[in-house]
Amino acid sequence: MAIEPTVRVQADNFDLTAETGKLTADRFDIGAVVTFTGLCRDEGGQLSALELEHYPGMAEAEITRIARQAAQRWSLTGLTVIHRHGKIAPGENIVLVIAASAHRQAAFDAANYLMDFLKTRAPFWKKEHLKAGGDKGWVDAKDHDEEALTRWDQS
Amino acid sequence: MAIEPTVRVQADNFDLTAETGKLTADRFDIGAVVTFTGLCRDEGGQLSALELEHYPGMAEAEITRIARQAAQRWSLTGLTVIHRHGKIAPGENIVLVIAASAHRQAAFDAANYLMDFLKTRAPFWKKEHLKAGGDKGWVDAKDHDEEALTRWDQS
Amino acid sequence: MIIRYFAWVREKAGREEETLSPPETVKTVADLIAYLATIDDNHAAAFEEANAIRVAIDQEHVEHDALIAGAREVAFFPPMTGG
Amino acid sequence: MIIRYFAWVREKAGREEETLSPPETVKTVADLIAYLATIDDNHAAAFEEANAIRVAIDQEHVEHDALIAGAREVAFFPPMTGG
Repeated sequence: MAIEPTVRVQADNFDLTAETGKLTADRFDIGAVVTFTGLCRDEGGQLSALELEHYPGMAEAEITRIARQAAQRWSLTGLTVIHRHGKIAPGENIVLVIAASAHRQAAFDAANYLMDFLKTRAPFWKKEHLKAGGDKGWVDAKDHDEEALTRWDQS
Repeated sequence: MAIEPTVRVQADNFDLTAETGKLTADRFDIGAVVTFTGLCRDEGGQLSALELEHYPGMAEAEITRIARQAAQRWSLTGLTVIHRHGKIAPGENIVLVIAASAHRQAAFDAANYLMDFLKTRAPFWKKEHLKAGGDKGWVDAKDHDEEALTRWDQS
Repeated sequence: MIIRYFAWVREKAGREEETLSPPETVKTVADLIAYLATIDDNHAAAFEEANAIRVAIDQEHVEHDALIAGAREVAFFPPMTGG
Repeated sequence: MIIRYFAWVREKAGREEETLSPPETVKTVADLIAYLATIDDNHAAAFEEANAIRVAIDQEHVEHDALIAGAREVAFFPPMTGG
């Protein structure tokens, strides 16, 4: 039976060791844990913060739906997704996916799948706020994020 | 220019948050951090410990060689590999790979590549010690680990 | 029916949500968009690029040809940029 | 030349390492394996499944047809099971 994912949408930061520990504590059937952390980039040094607007309720529901698909498709012992909302400073964490499995490839693939679908299906929108004041508007969705999904099509 | 990987072969455990923090601290060009943690499994409940023998010197050199290949192939901002040796109890960590990049797929692919090559190229050997006393001998290499490498062939 | 707006659709519409009862001739999401665009200039601006707008009915993604019968909450927003 | 053994090759050979100077007729890794296997019963047992044995010269993986000229350290071990 597929495991039930843990999904949280929160303003607060998360801790990698603590969240991983929740999935692995007192278990001896886990051979592999893959974590993905998405961070706020600011290569130009212009940003004061990235503001993440979300659709409360649907955000949790949609992430849960995607996570359950991953848990159906790969044999996992645990799956956690934490997505932050609100203002996030450059260098800070935005999103965390943790996939635990007996075997390494299932953990890698499930985490990779989750991230691809979160990018284009989870109801979050990013606005760039500038150090100079004001904002650069809403970040555009990227075509290649949509294209990345096709590799997960099953024949 | 490709980054220089950090490679450690040690008896001690490692901390995911601390090791990831070393790669991300004071940087604003990192969008993605993928970590892989390999743990000691014991589904049958028979093991007292897994003993990891290694070839000192060559272990560090070979992991560094593989890590540099990954750093050449993908655009990374940081790459850390920590491999433990000695006796490791069920549920404990064995190996850690961290790949940091501006973009998520490079981080996923580099970590996945590292693990595939570590499995069959890094000079470590596992012996299973039993709770009942004695040992189950040396763990056999798996054919599918060798086969997994072919997907990384470049045309 | 509760209508919700997010990101630049919200900013252009000038509101986060509103409750209204569209006429019976409004059957699909596309019909609803056409109807909402007639309310005032703000709504017209929000739905100007109708093709760019994504829709959820009761918190599930749907296409523009989806029927809205029975919908409690319809949300309009730009393509998502999560993760 | 330092010869090193690991895992079950070490256990069968009954030693971790030894220093020796093979005769000049020993050119390749395969020659060295054949030579070492003649030393005593332990060495013969260690190299019984010669095809299963992996080799490193000066801490780099090599095939059995590699030349050993100039090698400082040659190591013999089973297929690796790291990670």
